[in-house]
Amino acid sequence: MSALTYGYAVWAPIIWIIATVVIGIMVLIWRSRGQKSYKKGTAQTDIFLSGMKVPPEEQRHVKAANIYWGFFESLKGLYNAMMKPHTGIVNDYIIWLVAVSAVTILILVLASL
Amino acid sequence: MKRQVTGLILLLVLVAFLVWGMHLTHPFGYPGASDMDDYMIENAQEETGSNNVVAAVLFDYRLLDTLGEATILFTAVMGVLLLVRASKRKENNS
Amino acid sequence: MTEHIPLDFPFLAAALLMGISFYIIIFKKNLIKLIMGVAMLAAGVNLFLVALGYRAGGGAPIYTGIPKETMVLPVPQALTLTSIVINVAVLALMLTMVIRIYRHTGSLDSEKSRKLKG
Amino acid sequence: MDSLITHSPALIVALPLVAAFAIPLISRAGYRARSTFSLVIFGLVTFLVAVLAVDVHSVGIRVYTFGATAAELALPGGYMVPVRIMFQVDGMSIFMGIIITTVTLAALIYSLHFLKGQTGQVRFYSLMMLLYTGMMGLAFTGDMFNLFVFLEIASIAGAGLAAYRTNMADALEGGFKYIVISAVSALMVLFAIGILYSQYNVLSIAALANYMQYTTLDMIALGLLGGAFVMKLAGVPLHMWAPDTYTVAPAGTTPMILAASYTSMYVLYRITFTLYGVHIDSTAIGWIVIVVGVLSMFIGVMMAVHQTDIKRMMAYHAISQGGYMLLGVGVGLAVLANPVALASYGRDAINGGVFHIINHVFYKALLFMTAEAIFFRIGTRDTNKMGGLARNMKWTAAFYIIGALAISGIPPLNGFASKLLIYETVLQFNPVLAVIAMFVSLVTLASFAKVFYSAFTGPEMPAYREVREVPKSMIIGMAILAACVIFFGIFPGLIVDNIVAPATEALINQAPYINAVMGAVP
Amino acid sequence: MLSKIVRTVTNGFMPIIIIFGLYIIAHGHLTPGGGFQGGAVVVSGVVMLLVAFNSQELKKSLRERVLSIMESSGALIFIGLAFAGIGTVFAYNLLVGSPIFGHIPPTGPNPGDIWTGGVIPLMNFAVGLKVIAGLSAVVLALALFSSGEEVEE
Repeated sequence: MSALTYGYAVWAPIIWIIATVVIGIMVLIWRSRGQKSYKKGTAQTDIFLSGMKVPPEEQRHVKAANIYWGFFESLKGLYNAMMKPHTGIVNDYIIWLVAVSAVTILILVLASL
Repeated sequence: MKRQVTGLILLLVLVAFLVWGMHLTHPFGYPGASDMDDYMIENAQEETGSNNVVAAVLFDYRLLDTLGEATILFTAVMGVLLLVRASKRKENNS
Repeated sequence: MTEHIPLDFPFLAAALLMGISFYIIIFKKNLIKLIMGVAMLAAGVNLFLVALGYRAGGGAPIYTGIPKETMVLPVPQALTLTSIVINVAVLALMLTMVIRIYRHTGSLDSEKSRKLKG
Repeated sequence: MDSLITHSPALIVALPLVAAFAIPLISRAGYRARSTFSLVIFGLVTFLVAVLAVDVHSVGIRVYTFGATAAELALPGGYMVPVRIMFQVDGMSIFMGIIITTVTLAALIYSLHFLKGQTGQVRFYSLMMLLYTGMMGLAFTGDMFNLFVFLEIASIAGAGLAAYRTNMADALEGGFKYIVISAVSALMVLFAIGILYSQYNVLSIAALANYMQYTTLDMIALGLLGGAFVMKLAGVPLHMWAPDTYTVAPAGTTPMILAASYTSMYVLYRITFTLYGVHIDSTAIGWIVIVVGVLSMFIGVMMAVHQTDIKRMMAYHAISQGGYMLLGVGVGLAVLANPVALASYGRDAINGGVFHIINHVFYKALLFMTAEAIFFRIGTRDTNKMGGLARNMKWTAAFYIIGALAISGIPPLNGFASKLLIYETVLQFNPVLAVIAMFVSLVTLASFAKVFYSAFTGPEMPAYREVREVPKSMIIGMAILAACVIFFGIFPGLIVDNIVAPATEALINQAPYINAVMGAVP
Repeated sequence: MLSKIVRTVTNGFMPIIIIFGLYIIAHGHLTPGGGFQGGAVVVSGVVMLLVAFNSQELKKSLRERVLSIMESSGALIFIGLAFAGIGTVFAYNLLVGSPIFGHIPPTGPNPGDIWTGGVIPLMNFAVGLKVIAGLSAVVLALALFSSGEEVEE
């Protein structure tokens, strides 16, 4: 009923959910049998910033602009090339519209020959 | 600048296609098929009782278009009055 | 066919009008001129539509006066009437927005008055 | 009841119109009267849509001729061409109708409270009703010029709503860009309609498809229509207006403008499959659609990771998800002429592409609503300024998680079901495209995790200590969509068999659409 | 606020313009014209008033509320006339052959009879009312807005 059959395979979410729950319970059981070696409230749980003073909580939050910094750094060339057309000028949008229409008509007429 | 030159070239391509298409249409003043319009010209008086066939088309045969036309006018008036209104609560311009 | 070529002038005029207005919309950075370009585009399309229905030597399709043999096609006239009113509405809204944009940014240049990009 | 079903296509479009005209008068009785009136009318319309959907799925395509002596009388008295405007409701139309109605209902409930203390509420509600009317007309109409009229209604109402925050310059810029591109594309559509009319002297889609010969003029018309509607559905490289407009549109209306672009996608499918149908070189057109889809997926998602404005990021994701739909349907279109491939995977590809429309509209509307909820409370969309919001906005955070997991294709939410169909079928068509699709899904998850980390988690920002949860009506509006997302994820087979398969059948097989009107030709 | 001569001439011409617009609206089913055209003619008179007097003067006589009510009622009459035919089909012209505007004109060219057309003349009037109110509201709002003051609710 709920299964999604396509071509040659089946996707049954209910079975998937049951399996996930069972596996999760097994993982939790296995985890509960481990041993806790650290003690709360001691120096074990403090932040160690190589001896430097730890900043207050508000400044510890990583801003969105800093996340995936390396990703953007390595793809700088792609992003420069991709930012160039995104000028945000309304005239350029119409340039693209005219261009796409002309190319489409060209392809259609050539394909029909 | 390069983008605009490309745009100009493709614009010329589009205009060339449009002019060619205009040449391919039926000659001006001699429409090809005219079944729908002939039906309207024939039966407008009996069906709608209106001498003006254009009015019959606007308000009987294609009334939904005229209704949409009036709706668009209403929409534009609503939009204009919405845009020229005084906004009480100021939001910071992010 | 050849004797009809000069008669095709309204269609060619419509196509050229559309081309000119596309040029204006693409290359004129002034927002008011851009709106003029849109209006010209609408004029070109309306000219094409109303030229479609013309019968050589025909008159307005109104029985108050002429017989039905010499009537032009009524539907293109109705379509043109509708699209004229639609374009009036669009232009009114565009002009209002441009006035507001000018109030905010003090510029009518589509490049200078731009805040959203990227 | 029977006559109600007969007249429901007209009533579904006319009742919101009456509401839109009457709201300026009703509003003189106050805020409560207006809200009640809008909700009552819209509940009635929702009921009519449900009734019509059941009827169309059981009986088949339904024709409604305006102004004729009988609703089913498409051809006047045995004449050879239809002369009146017709609505033709088949599986695909009612599929779009269900999407639009659900989203608009959620948006209407969501918008009840956020307008408090703002001016222009009367016109806001009126424009919402008009936007709904335009979209439903686009979905139901069977007449080319009428399609243009409804396209303009939807465009103007959407632009007016997008520029609602007139005290912010970028809001006006977004609205202005939307109306400029809408006006230009609508005029190109009108020119194409004129070309078609000049050849066949009919305006009904079914009659045009019946007489279609695919001359050079038809190719030019198809090119103009394709460019215009790809612009309206924000496919790369015509997508650049979408982030600007989606970002600035006020709460509740962004999902509706999103639904409007997917209604344009429906019109593109209708033109390609039904109007041109068997005449076109389906492989060439299919590959054009596939290329646009892959470009949209890749560029949309790569631009989205880069954004810091939360709604702008979601808008670029909307473009990227639109690419999935185009990819699925494009694969089906490319193999349309090949019955074996169509039977083995083409039909499933179209199923996936069509199923992704409803899934995407629901979870993306949910995400836009959460973003608007954040903006409603803290007054900024910049993710750099956010942090620790989950402490005070628990419901919003939960809904954001649901939407983010759904858009990333995490089972068992609905995004996974449709993406699975697209992966599996595209894999058989061309493995490279499938790999690209999976990579795009991965980057999607990454970018949403980024926003979730920077906005909701982390230490409590001193500026947002007093931030409260959003009002109840906004939570209800989001909850409706979240429930749909989860339900569609757990019962995908139900949805695909009952709603999506008729839509796919209506797309692939154009004969019933034509015969419903031209079947009685003497 | 232009000179006294201009204002006097405008006041003299205004009734003529209104009557001409109403004539175009009323004969929409017999002669070229109709609701939109006649309404546009009347609104051109309003624009003339706007030029002669300034917008603040005109605001006293033309109220935002009145125009909005006029427009909504015009639209409601229009769609109501379309709804009236739903006994048969939505937008059915049910007044042809009825005592109201119900005469059937003789086939072929004829001088024309004002009492024909079914719902068409009534719809012309509704559209005319709507166009007059709507376009006047737009023109007035834009004039007031560009003259500095923002229009209140």
